[in-house]
Amino acid sequence: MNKLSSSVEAAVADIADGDVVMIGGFGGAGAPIELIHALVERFRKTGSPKNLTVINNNAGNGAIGIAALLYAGMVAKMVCSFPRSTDPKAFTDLYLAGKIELELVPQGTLAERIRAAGAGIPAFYTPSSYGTLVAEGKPIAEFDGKHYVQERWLKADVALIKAELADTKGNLTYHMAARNFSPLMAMAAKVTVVQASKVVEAGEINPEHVVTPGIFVNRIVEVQNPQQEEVLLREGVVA
Amino acid sequence: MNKLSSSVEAAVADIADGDVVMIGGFGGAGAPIELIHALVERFRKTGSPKNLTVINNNAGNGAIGIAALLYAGMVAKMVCSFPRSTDPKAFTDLYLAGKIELELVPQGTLAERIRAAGAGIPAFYTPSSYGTLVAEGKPIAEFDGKHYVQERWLKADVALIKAELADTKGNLTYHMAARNFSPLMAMAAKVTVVQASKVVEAGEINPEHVVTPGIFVNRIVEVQNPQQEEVLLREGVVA
Amino acid sequence: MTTKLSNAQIAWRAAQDIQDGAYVNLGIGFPEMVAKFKPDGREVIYHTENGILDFGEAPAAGEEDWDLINAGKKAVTLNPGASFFHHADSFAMVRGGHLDVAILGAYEVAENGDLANWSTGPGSVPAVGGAMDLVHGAKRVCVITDHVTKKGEPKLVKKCSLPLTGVGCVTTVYTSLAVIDIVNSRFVLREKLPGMSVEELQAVTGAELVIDGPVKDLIVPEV
Amino acid sequence: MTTKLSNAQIAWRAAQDIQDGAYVNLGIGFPEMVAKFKPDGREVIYHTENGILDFGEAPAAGEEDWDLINAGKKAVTLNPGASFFHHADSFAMVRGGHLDVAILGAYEVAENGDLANWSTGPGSVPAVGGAMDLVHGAKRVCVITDHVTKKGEPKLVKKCSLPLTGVGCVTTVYTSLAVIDIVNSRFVLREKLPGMSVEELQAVTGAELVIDGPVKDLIVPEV
Repeated sequence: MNKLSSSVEAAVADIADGDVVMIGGFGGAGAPIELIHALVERFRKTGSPKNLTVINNNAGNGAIGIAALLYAGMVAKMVCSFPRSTDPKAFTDLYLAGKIELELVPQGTLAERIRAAGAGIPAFYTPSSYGTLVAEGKPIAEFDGKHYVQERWLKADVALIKAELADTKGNLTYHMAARNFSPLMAMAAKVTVVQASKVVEAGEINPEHVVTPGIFVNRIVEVQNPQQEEVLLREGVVA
Repeated sequence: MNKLSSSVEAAVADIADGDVVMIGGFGGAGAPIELIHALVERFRKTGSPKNLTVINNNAGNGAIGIAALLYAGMVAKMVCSFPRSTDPKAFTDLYLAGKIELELVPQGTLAERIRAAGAGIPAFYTPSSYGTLVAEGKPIAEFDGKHYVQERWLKADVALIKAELADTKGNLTYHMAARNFSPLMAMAAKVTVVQASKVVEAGEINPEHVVTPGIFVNRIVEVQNPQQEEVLLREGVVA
Repeated sequence: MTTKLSNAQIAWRAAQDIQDGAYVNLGIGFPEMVAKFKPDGREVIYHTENGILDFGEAPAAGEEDWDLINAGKKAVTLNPGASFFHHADSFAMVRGGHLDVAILGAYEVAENGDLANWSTGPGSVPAVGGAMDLVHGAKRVCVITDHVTKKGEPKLVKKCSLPLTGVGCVTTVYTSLAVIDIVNSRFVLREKLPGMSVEELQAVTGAELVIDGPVKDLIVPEV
Repeated sequence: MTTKLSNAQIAWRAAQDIQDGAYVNLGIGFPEMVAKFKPDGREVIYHTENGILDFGEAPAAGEEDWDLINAGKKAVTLNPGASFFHHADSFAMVRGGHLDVAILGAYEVAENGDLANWSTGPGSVPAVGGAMDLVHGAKRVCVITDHVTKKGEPKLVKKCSLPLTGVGCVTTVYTSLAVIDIVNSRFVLREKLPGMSVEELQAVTGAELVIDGPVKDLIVPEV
């Protein structure tokens, strides 16, 4: 068993046109910038992958990370809860021009749909969005006198996530609140690709402290001192 | 905010007749023996609480812990996946005599129903038990060409669980595989009562290592060097 | 004589009703201001959707860790006893009824508790975030808002005209003029500015104000 | 000439098909024996329902930590790279299709893949544990079993007579006489004991054995 990739380029080399790609992070916290930029570089060199569906809480900020994917024209559809940011131009322009599809999902429903996919739960009921535009067309059911909306699992071909530590078997920890959606996305994708700030030997992470067990991780690449989206933004970096 | 109880007796003093009680643990791992035995002692002195519904993976072993509740005659119904053990006499005799009700739930469905209660999900679909006796009478639905059983959340009035560390705000860690159902039960009960091997000040548990956040914990009592069900069983102890 | 409360004063008033030991989520923007006015001696534990319980104030400039942010993507610090968790657990706390109070802004609140606070209608990029979850589950769902729009139109209405965030979900509204509970699909007036009559308040409110019990003076210090 | 495989030999045979790097759940009892026969050089990661990945062998007597047990409540040890998780995450691994192989015992297996392995019918205390979850989700759901009951009746049947554990869930059956895949609701014979004819095997099998491709000799060392 060897889950280690030699480079970020190798780690994202088989993502295909039309793939559904989950990308960890909430704003800049936990955003796997190096993996995303490797994907953008690949597209610039080869024209692929394109027509991606990208799942993230947000829809990019500035001109880096997910915004760079958008500016490159690689994304056909965004699934997110909050396509706004301090500089949302990349998404806004595409959206208002009708050049990108948006599936707007309430944040808690987004998290739960991703978890459901990872947990083999094809559908569940939530009170969230009942009676709103977001629930239009979805089945409604009543339990104990209250109305709920049926929501479906949300799966992906690939998840790109950022961890603090990874051991060689794929066990992960996260820094502070950088975990957010990543442990869920790792469960919900066919292939989970992780950039870790440090790769350690199996056994070096306390089994009680593992947040994402290795069974959910397929590929690991070490990216020491990773870039932080918020810092890049403040520096005005363009990918 | 003060979540500390002065004793195990005080911690379980308000559990009432007819309450639904979740009890953490899988076999002996994580079984909150001192809390359970405090409940048995209270019943012996006062005749209450009785007619309890107890939710646990198992249905007691030997004459201690949940088996002691059963022998004392405090339990009207068990909800569990596996009412067998090395010495299941307490439950078996009651069951075969028709003196206790059993709701048999597949283990994964039991865990998910408890989590659903904690997460505000009134119902979900699982492939587990489709086409079996266990699914009889439950709604069936088809998703993507496969059949699933609709299961409902499972709530409780009280959860009794065992932790390794608790801080004064109720954040918990667990020893080894003792966590099993406990983090879920803590979410699903109106009142969660914790016996912790050690109570520490808030801030002494690394926020990245917290397994159960304090929001899910109402009452904490320190029980140093807690008894271990499996050891008591091997010593033939009767509660 | 105060003619209306400032935003800070509305936030102050809402903060007084948050009990010791409460778990609270403050929406992005204006509601964040409520934290400033926590009464001394009370311990309040703040939840943020992106997976932190018990975060504290903003760090000094230059001290930010951008993996330690709140739902508004602002840098925060941790209080002793903080914890991290993933998004599904975070919204389990929300949807599962574990929060004591959620405080949100509003475009409109209807007398039956309907809330509109996420969309001003077509033409812009829609964005909902965690609002549709937050309105379900918290034991008290409070709105803080000016009593009327900038144009002077009522924000408390019989029926919302904008897209809903949630149905029948608001329990209390703290406005620039009054404190109003929603009980059995009616606006029940609890407090009003002392210089204002019920009739004057009714005139800027889009649905009937019910009097059920004493109406106290809404008295807020300069803050 | 071997007339039937011992349980250890059946377990040995099943172990040969577990690939390097596989995540595997072994049912309580007989299936646990499969771990003993892992081929050298392969790394197999064992999952147990109660919340451990990558546990190892039993500890020495007296060295047990009774918070470190498997689903059969037996004390285990940890391999480097082990992890703990709660029961909902554990069954997310199961139901979510993350396990490569689950190996279970059986009372009966039907040609369409139905499995009966949890109840011998009324009169006893019913107990299902994790079996109804394990039969869903693992990429390969394998049964290891004697080919016939103690009375000599077929355990591989057209239709199960006992209460089902799961519908159409079994992918491969390793018996004391043969290795059989279930493909399109038929028993497809892959291997049989070399001393036995297909006709002899058919005579102790309760549903048709389909020949589709080569039938290899089932050759297992003394173990």
